[in-house]
Amino acid sequence: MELLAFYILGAGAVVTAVMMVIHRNPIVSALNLIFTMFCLAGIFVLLNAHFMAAIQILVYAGAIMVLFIFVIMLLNLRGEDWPPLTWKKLLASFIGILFVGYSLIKIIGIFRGSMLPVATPLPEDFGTTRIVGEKLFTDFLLPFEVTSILLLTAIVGAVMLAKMKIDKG
Amino acid sequence: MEIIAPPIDLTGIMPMIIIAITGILVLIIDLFLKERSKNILIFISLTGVIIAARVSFSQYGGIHYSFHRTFVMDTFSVFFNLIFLLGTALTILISANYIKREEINHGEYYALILFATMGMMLMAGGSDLITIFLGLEIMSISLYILAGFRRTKKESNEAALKYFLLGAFATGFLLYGIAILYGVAGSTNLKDIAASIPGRLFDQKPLLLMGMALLIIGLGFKVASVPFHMWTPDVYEGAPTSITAFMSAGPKAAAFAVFFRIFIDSLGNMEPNWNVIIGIMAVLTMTVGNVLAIAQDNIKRMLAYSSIAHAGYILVALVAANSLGFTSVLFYMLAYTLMNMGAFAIIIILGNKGEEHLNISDYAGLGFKRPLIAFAMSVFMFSMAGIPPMAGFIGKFYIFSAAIKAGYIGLAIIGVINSVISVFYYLRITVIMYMREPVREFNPISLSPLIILALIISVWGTLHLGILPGTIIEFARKSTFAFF
Amino acid sequence: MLNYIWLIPLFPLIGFLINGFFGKRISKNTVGYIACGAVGLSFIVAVLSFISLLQLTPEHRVFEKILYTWIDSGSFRAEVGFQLDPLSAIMILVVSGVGFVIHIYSTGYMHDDEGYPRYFSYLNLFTFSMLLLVLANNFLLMFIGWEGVGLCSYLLIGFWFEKKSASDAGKKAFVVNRIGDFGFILAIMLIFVTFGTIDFTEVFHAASDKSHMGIITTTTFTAITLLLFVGAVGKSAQIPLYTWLPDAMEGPTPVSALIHAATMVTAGVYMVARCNILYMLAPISMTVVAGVGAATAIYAASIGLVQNDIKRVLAYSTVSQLGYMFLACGVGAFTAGIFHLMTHAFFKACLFLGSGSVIHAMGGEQDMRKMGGLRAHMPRTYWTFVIASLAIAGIPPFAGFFSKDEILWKALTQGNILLWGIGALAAFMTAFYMFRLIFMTFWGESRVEEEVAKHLHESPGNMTFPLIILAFLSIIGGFVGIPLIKGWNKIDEFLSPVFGGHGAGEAVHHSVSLELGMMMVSIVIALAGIFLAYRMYIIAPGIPERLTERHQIAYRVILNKYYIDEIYDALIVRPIKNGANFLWKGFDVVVVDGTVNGAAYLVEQWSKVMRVIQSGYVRNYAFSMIIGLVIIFLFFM
Amino acid sequence: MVPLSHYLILSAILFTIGMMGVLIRRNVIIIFMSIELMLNAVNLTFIAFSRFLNNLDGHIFAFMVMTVAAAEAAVGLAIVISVFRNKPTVNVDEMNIMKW
Repeated sequence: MELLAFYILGAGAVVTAVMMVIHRNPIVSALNLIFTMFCLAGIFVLLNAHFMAAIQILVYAGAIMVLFIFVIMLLNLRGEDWPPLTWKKLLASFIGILFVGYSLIKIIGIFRGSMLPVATPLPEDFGTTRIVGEKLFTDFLLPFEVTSILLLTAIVGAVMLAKMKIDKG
Repeated sequence: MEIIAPPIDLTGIMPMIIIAITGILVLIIDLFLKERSKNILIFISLTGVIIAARVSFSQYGGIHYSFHRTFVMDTFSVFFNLIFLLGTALTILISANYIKREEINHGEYYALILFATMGMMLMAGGSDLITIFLGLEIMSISLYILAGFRRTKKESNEAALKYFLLGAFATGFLLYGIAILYGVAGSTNLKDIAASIPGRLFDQKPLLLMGMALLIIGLGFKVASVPFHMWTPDVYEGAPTSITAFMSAGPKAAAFAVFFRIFIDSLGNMEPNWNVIIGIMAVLTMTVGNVLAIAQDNIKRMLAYSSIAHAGYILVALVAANSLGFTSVLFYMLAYTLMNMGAFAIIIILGNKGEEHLNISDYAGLGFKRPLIAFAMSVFMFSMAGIPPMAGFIGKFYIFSAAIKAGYIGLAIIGVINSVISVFYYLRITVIMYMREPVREFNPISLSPLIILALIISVWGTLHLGILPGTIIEFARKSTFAFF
Repeated sequence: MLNYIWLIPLFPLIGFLINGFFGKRISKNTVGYIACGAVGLSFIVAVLSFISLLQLTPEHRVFEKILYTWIDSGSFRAEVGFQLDPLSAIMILVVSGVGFVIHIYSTGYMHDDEGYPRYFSYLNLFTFSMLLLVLANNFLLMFIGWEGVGLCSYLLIGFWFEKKSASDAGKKAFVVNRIGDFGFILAIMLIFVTFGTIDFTEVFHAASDKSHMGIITTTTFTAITLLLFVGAVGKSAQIPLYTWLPDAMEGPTPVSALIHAATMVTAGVYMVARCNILYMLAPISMTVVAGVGAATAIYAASIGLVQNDIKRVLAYSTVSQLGYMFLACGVGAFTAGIFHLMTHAFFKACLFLGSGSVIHAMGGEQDMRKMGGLRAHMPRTYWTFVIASLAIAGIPPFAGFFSKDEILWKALTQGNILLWGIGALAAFMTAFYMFRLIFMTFWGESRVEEEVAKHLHESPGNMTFPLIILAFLSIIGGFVGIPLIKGWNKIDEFLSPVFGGHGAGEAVHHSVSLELGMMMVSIVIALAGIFLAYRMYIIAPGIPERLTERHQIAYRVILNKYYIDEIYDALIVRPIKNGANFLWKGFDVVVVDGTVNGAAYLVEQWSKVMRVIQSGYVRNYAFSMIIGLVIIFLFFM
Repeated sequence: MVPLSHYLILSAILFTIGMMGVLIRRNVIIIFMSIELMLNAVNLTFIAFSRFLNNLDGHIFAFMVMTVAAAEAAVGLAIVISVFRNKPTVNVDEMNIMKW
């Protein structure tokens, strides 16, 4: 049952990811990416990461991707045409795929070949908001607080770069 | 179940807090300031930096973990903090006039520099991959923005975009590496990782190697080592000159601090596995940097390649992985900050509004028209070329000695050959300054008391570190006690 | 007085600072006074220190003045300080003395030059660096002086940078020197790592100590000394890094005299002599030093035979004489090498200054074919020039005779017959080209262009006075090292604490008569060289031309008369000339120059090709990162 | 029960797809989305390891990665807009003033 869910969600994630990469229309790509994220959120649930699954949908799919779509709309982007295929490009991509594919197979081999930990029974509250929150405010207090500066930086910077009028004062 | 708040110990992160508060203060005060009174911000920022440096300096000595071992204040991180703060102070000094001239005089400029500095301090003091990662991101995000700060210039836009895309790309690899390392070690704490590695060498070694490879890419990008260096020339060229100066000093040092801390502290057991690959990278980085610098006509671009080459020298010290090597790196980063900042200060001084005069031929005859500036520039160029009695020479001498001591004589020889090659292009600037007729008037130039101060500090530092390096070398050596 | 040896380099430094920063605002005379005064004061202090040193007993004649602790970190400790021992005492006397004389000369020679203050500030900086080099008590400080003299040499060669050839020559000198420095710095690092110190005294002490226990292998010593020698080869213009020296003649002539004849180029010899303890532990290196020295001596001398530029003859001669010094060091006769260094400084400086005087009079003309008969116009220059030439040719009792003979003798007794033969042949050539120079310049018919001839004049007093001093030194300089008579070889005695037993000449097992005989042989060789030059350039100038010209008129008479000359021509002159021309044009220009320039060109071209990879496309950049990743993966897996 | 290697392999595949996206696309926004996909793949690795190690650090890390991704998205899109203002294009191949 769990395995089936994993395969369905995993296949969904991979297919939509591929669609995202190859689709010529940015909006469609963005929607595909959102779908990938939904699938991943489902997989998170399989991994007992309930809090993370929620955040994934709220922050990633909900906030970040909306921002993407907003910018795409703002810039009024159309789909691009794929450049015409030439032999050179075909050869290059063939070699590239060969390389990357080889590496990927290697990596998969490593994952399969390594003695990875097997699932152990988890405490009941593993991955719940409460326990993650507790961890955040105790062991990882410094990183958590520091993110405030990170976000402040990002806000200041984004406003700075994107604001319309370049005022001189 | 009640959550018990852990005791909070702020001493370790005090300098960071000071810098962050200064940054926020700058942002707030900026709102109430008129254009002409923006100089106040310079003094606020400088005060903050100086206080932070003072506090940091007073903390020197010993090892102090805080925040559940996510942050450490040891001699190593304090030394790096001082380097960052020096770089930041010099950047602020050389920026004042420049950002007015280029009409980007916004308070955010200083705030972002300060936040980036905080990020670097977090990187140098992080003893958990999570803090290191967050520090890295604070720094990088600030730099992405600062690189694109001249919004009306296409070069600046392009620099920001290239830097951002490639930087985020590299972050992806870095994170993947961290994730795998976490999976192998079961923790993101550097010491825990170090402790767990010997036990994993049998069953999970390939996984460990894979994580390490990904880390090398992510960090190699930040320190601009070949083949992950390609963003450097473009970004250095396009970014505002003061920011280029900033990027070449502090952030580079911070990336090296992380590189060293992770690879010695956590992955020290894996040294036989990584030293060859880092050694090859060091050779490539030195050679590509120096060779490509020769063909450059734009001085910022030339300095970008030169900074790549310098990264190569420092990687040699990482491969050496001994106390001498670490001493040399600390010393070298300090020297490099001083000489590089000085060189960029001169680039800024010689530019005019709208015309930056970045071509090397624009320096013709500077020796006759402005002998003191030309003298300062020669000091920096000689120092970078490693000619005694400048700081750069002592630094190189120590680095290559460390390599010889560790038995990497080939690396040392390649390094010295490279510094011979580098003389070609550093000397070219001097030759042009002293042995060509001037092609332009060096009047007006953007001299201001602040930038002169920066120049004096850099020249003095470059000469002082070369002629009287004793105290600093001893200071640097003591700072490596955190590791050895 | 010894406590004040730090004053010796300080005065020129002050002179440099004053002239460098205020030179343009003060009058020319003041600039000249400051510059000469600074070096003069150094010389006075040097003499006083020398006297104080003499008052000590020989075994205590090492004085170290520590200025401050440079680096004190962990096991590594280096102190900046000056070291005065017999070796450095001789060097500071030569540097400050000859330097002082040349400074005075320069006030006359450079009088009308626009860059007068710049010139003197460079010259003072040079003197400072050179004194630093010879007084240093450790390798790093020595290296600083080493680089300093290189920098000044570069600045002064390219002094007239408006001339492209001058600035090119400067650049070449700098680059070639950097190649040499590459070896030197590696050697210092190796010393640092091996001994944990860079202090001369400690390193030499440890070396002679540890080698007995076998902790440091001969291989290490060989590596260190060979690397040091690479540095010496670059600075002292030996094969294959000598090409910059002839080009360096683009600089003002007093500079050639001071830097490229008397002092800087001898720094390599000084360094090898200074490290004599290390060299003695590395027999292979000694052989290399001797071999390179001998090869350079003969090679450069043969090129000197066919040069027509008066300064280039002297330049090749300098290279050749430096070869002699290395030959001496290589066979273990360090004293002889230093002795020759000293006498060479006197007579070669005199020769260069004399040629400068000639060039000055000729309005900048350097081609000897356009000179001739100058004897009448500039007697003082002529006579001093003759004295110096006799000295370099090795005619007793002039200075060069004693030092050169010492080297040849040591080459024979401590080296082998081959080294001696090469040295003797080079001595023959030396005598020949020096007198060829004299005859072409001062004797014979005047070939001077009319316009120039009108202005021919003896140089002013501040130029001839130094000539006379140096000529005087060229006469008496050799008397400090008279061989054979016990107690008369002062220099040998004086230097023996530095060179231990091995530097001193103990010719006990060689008979006195053999040494006397060899002395006669070298005198004969020198005279033969002079005689050949005399025949070719005075008795029968332009043999080939006259031969054809008077072919029909008095055929038989002339034939008989000139038969001998033809034989000379065919058997001796032609082969030498052709061979030398081949060496010069073929080997020198194509092979050696070509390698140096070719390497630079290659790097530059590579740079131009490589930059194309930096295409500006983000995708390519990302792609290069991926390639890096895949390569690292493949490496790991 | 799904073994850990399955999760890791899925994450590696997603990461590679993201990487290929960066390499083959010319539209800045899509390149950027590909990078987001790479970060997501990393998050999956973190959470999978976290589950199998019975250790919550991975969750925290993934949480931080999301925060960083949000910050990067804001800044990145701002940069895209500021570029677009001077030169109305999102094609990276046209951003090629500086080279060599």
